[in-house]
Amino acid sequence: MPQYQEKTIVTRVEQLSADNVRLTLKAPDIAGTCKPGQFVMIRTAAGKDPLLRRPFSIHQADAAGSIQIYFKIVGRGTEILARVREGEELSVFGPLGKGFRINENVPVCLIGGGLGIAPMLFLAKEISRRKRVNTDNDIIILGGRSKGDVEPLMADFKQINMQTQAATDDGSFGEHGFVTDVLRKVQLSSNTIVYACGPEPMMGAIAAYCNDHNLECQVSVESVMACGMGACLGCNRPVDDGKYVHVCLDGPVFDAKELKWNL
Amino acid sequence: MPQYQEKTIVTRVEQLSADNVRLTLKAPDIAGTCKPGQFVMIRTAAGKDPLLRRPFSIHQADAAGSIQIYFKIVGRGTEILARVREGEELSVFGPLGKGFRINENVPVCLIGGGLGIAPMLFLAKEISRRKRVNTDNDIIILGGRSKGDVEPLMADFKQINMQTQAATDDGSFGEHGFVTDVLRKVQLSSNTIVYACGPEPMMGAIAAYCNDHNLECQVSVESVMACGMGACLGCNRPVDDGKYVHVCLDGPVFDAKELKWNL
Amino acid sequence: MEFVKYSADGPDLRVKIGSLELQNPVMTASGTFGYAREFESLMNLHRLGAVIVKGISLFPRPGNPPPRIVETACGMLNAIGLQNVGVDRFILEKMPYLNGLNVPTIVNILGGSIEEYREITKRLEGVPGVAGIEVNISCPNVKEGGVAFGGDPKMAAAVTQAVKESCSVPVIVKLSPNVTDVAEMARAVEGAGADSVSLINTLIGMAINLKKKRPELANIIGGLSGPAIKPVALRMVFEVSRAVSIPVIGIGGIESAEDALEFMLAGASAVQIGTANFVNPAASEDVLDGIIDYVNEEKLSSIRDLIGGLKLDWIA
Amino acid sequence: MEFVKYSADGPDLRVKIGSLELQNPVMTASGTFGYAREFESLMNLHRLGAVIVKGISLFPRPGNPPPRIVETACGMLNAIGLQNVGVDRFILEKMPYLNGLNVPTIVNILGGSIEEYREITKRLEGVPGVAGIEVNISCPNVKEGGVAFGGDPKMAAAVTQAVKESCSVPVIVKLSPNVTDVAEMARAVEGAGADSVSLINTLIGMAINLKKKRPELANIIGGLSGPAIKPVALRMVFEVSRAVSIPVIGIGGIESAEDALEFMLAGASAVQIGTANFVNPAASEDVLDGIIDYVNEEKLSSIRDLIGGLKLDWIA
Ligand SMILES: Cc1cc2nc3c(=O)[nH]c(=O)nc-3n(C[C@H](O)[C@H](O)[C@H](O)COP(=O)(O)OP(=O)(O)OC[C@H]3O[C@@H](n4cnc5c(N)ncnc54)[C@H](O)[C@@H]3O)c2cc1C
Ligand SMILES: Cc1cc2nc3c(=O)[nH]c(=O)nc-3n(C[C@H](O)[C@H](O)[C@H](O)COP(=O)(O)OP(=O)(O)OC[C@H]3O[C@@H](n4cnc5c(N)ncnc54)[C@H](O)[C@@H]3O)c2cc1C
Ligand SMILES: Cc1cc2nc3c(=O)[nH]c(=O)nc-3n(C[C@H](O)[C@H](O)[C@H](O)COP(=O)(O)O)c2cc1C
Ligand SMILES: Cc1cc2nc3c(=O)[nH]c(=O)nc-3n(C[C@H](O)[C@H](O)[C@H](O)COP(=O)(O)O)c2cc1C
Ligand code: FES
Ligand code: FES
Repeated sequence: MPQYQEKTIVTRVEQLSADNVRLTLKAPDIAGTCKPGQFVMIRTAAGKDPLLRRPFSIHQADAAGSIQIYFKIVGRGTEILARVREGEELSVFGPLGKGFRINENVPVCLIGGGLGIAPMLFLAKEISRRKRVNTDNDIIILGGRSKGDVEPLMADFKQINMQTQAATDDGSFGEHGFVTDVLRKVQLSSNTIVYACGPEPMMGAIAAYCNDHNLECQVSVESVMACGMGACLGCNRPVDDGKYVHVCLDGPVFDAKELKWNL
Repeated sequence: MPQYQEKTIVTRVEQLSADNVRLTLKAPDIAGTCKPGQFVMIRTAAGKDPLLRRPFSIHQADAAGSIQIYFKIVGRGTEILARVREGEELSVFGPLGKGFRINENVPVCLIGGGLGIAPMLFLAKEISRRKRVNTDNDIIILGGRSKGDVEPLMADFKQINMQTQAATDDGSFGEHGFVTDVLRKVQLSSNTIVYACGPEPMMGAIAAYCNDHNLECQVSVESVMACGMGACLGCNRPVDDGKYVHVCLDGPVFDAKELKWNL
Repeated sequence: MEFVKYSADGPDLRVKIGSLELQNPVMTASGTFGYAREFESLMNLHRLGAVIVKGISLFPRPGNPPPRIVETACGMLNAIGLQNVGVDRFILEKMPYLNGLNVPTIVNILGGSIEEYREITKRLEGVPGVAGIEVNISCPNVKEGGVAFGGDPKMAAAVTQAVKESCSVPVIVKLSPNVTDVAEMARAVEGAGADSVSLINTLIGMAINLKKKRPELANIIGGLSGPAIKPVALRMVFEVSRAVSIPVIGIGGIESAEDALEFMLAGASAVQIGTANFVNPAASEDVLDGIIDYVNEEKLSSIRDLIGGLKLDWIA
Repeated sequence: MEFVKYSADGPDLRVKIGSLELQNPVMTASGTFGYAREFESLMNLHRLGAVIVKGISLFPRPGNPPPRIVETACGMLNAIGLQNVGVDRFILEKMPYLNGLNVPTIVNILGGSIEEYREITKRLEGVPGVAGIEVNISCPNVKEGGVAFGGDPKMAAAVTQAVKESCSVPVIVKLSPNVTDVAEMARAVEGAGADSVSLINTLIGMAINLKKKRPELANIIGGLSGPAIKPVALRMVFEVSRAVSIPVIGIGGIESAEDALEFMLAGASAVQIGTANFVNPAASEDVLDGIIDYVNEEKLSSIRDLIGGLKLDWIA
């Protein structure tokens, strides 16, 4: 698996909502090799504090050598990152981790909640590019607290040849409720693969739903990370048999059945 | 002595040369009370690294509530400070230390070398405002490595009713040589007060010259500082009798004769 | 601890250090707050829980030659060398102002021998405004200074006992982090009568100037303080507060109310703000304001409910 | 130390750790570099002075439950709990790759008893590619682990002796900073036959999540590493290198060539890059490049001329 540490140039900064920012980075090596579900580690500060890099899913990658990340300002690292200016440099390395497994021949259901929407755009584009069969049954469900978490991304998803539904906790956009409420209403054929990324409770609920309905479910999970590439062993997560997997190496995408869910 | 901690707004950023930057800050409390030779402590980083504030001389202060600092990028703190944008906030406290003592009735010679020019503009303006007597004998000598250190400030000094001479180490502006070369050529009457700020060797040489010629000499010196206001005792400097003075409290302006010069 | 029912405005923030009741748990750390007066125009001194002044010795000390301080990653090293005016001039020149604040003054003392500690204490006994004594057995800067006491439980106990015998005010022993077993040190001074322990003093460190091929500090080594040491301080406060039953005072890298509250959760009855005073001269007042907000938001009946309240029933 | 006259391109960076000659003084610290392979596409592994692998125990260890790491001011805490595959699987699964690099592999080992240390060492003896053993007597994470050894000179000496008796490769003893007198520890292991000492391991620390009122780490305490601890590490390297005559390896917060060179000035013959590998996966190579530049610019005939070269004739 090739990995690169690149000095990327920020070519675009988009403030998609009060807290959500999208960056476009010129990162030809990473863009040329990455797969949906993989992530990058980004250095946020010029100084030594905050010290560690921050992990971000690859939101999009194009043939022209750009990648995008889409993130929420939640702490010091993301705050600094949100203040970056076009033309400035960011140190990025990746692509890291195991991405989503794609099967060109079956229907899919992509579910992104909050910032879990980030990897879904790349995944949706890749699936639609590789798809051999009719996509009438393919569906994307996007959720968030309120309009600002979902609406700004709809245009990008609408360009993909799949139906897209939205839900917000406060009802300010799309359906009033959770993505799982939408999921329960749609009809999924038994060979559908469900892909999910979002808050733990959301993924846990989806995992349980898929388990009950015997659907394959791939989830992209988070964890604290120091290195992002298997060196620190800090990103462990318990699996059912009392052992641990490492999110950065064995994931971030897992078969939902492999993991232990604390609900 | 009143002191204030203010959240100042950066109203102007001037890149005067490749490494030299001037900031204008809205700091009404400090502007309203400060005297030439005093300094402020500025927090450079939003995070915890670099941790300590950095001391800067007050370069100018006006009745409208603004102060200016003029600094060189020499390390991490000044690098961060140089990247500040207009409209952003900076935490500043001051005014700190003892400034220059002004005598309205005698001729003056102001010497600024490199960034030592910073406090001289404020001093020159204040002297010319308060001066009761003819200023024909007053002189300002500005020096630096090369043109960029001196030329961008000439316009401001020229507005003051004193003759201004310049010298640069490389001869790219004004006289080719040191400020001390200029000093040796000008004729100073015996009651002249010499004010100097600049690199240690420069101030040491001026102190020696004034000692030989029996001239009063006030110097503004530097030191590492943690607090800038007498709390840490970290900024000590030996004085002749084997004791210490504290630059932030007893200075930064001293009678040159008080100090010990390592030449 | 017994507290008379609280009536004043705002939440009940009182804590006790031995017989000394503080209006709130926020103090200033020795050597980082001068003699308080330096801060009078930059914050409201009257709001402090207590002021702890720069370490005082029997005789005046000039301190170390410069450079005495150097910045490090998220911290600083200092080797002030315990510069101070000596106990007699301190009483004459500094105590009247401190006594005028309506805030307890705790005097930090240091000595080169047990007898010196005893003598300083005696001179402070009965001086108006001296509400407590903090015994520095841990200062790493002066060779003949506290080092030996702070690294050896028996010596630390002996100093504690000497100070206790010589005064009537509460005695706080300030512990050094440069030891293998800080809990053992705490137990030793508790056994010798200490009313409280405060920790941590600075970690011994060093910085080098590569260009000059010389140490950054004239004293070669110095004491590390600031946010960098907070994790070590928190761990030691946690350990010590489970090892002794006297109140523990937390020190080390505290910059915000969150930091202070974490120390209290770990077992501290009060905290001291050190290096943060340099970064933000109103830090101690800001910490206090944040604590007030927290107690209000959490609807605690008193800040004392928080002390040692860390939950250890971890579920992943 | 004797070195054959240097002929290869570039400056002479060779240093000796006991009988082991390294092509340059830059190694990677145990637990921060996996088993090297993780870094193969992010830097040129062949340029390293040595690789020190994650600590290996006699039997596999699952390690601690999450969370295992938390960021702190200019540093991080870890409580990995010494997760590893055990010595047998290590030899089978990891050594072949490491042996294929033309770089010495130093195996970091840990045990719960002297016999365990001895047994691991015996199994490593003779394994192709094992160029040295680093004995972790200082890991603060596992209760039954190294703590007792690292805090007591006699126990540390006993472990050292057991390991020395069981192998022919150089033995480096890795010292804990959580002690009152690190020089005493160094002298003890030198006396027991250690070929070198490396320091520092992590400082024991703690972090608290105020919202959850719980420790940030499932293990409650963890080891502090990164730039925050560099001043403590430099001081200890300085102290130890003046106390022993075996080579000292400097570790702690090294991120740049400047940092590494400072450690060498303080007395280190070589350095290890730890946490910096996480921040910059090519950190060790960048440090090496910076050292090469420095040696060239300063026109040193060899990097060895720098070791212990700190000037102490301070003039203010
Ligand atoms: C593989 C992976 C991919 C990710 N992809 C994305 C992405 O595409 N977009 C995005 O916005 N975020 C993503 N994250 C989460 C992102 O890394 C964190 O939000 C970021 O590290 C926070 O940094 P900070 O310094 O701003 O916050 P900190 O100051 O470190 O923390 C502030 C607060 O944020 C919370 N927080 C910190 N880290 C996480 C985390 N990993 N998950 C949830 N909450 C956290 C903490 O509880 C804390 O209270 C991803 C994480 C992983 C592991
Ligand atoms: C009372 C006072 C007034 C000052 N006024 C001004 C001013 O008006 N304009 C201005 O540009 N500077 C002024 N300085 C110096 C200024 O404070 C330093 O340049 C600044 O602190 C450097 O911060 P840094 O983080 O960029 O550098 P650091 O990263 O801290 O240091 C980088 C390099 O700069 C050098 N350096 C650090 N501090 C000083 C210092 N005090 N003097 C000389 N070199 C230093 C160091 O040797 C180091 O190699 C003043 C200092 C004092 C004490
Ligand atoms: C400049 C300076 C001077 C200090 N002087 C003393 C002192 O005289 N006596 C003492 O007991 N501690 C002294 N200390 C230690 C502090 O009181 C405190 O224990 C330590 O700095 C850790 O807290 P902090 O990280 O909040 O600064 C000093 C610390 C600094 C930074
Ligand atoms: C995540 C992590 C795991 C570590 N594991 C080990 C280990 O297994 N054995 C060991 O001797 N030291 C271990 N260490 C300590 C490092 O080798 C090193 O001594 C310490 O981190 C200080 O160096 P640094 O500040 O450069 O990281 C570990 C450190 C970290 C951060
Ligand atoms: S984040 Fe370091 S091993 Fe996964
Ligand atoms: S800088 Fe702290 S006393 Fe002068």
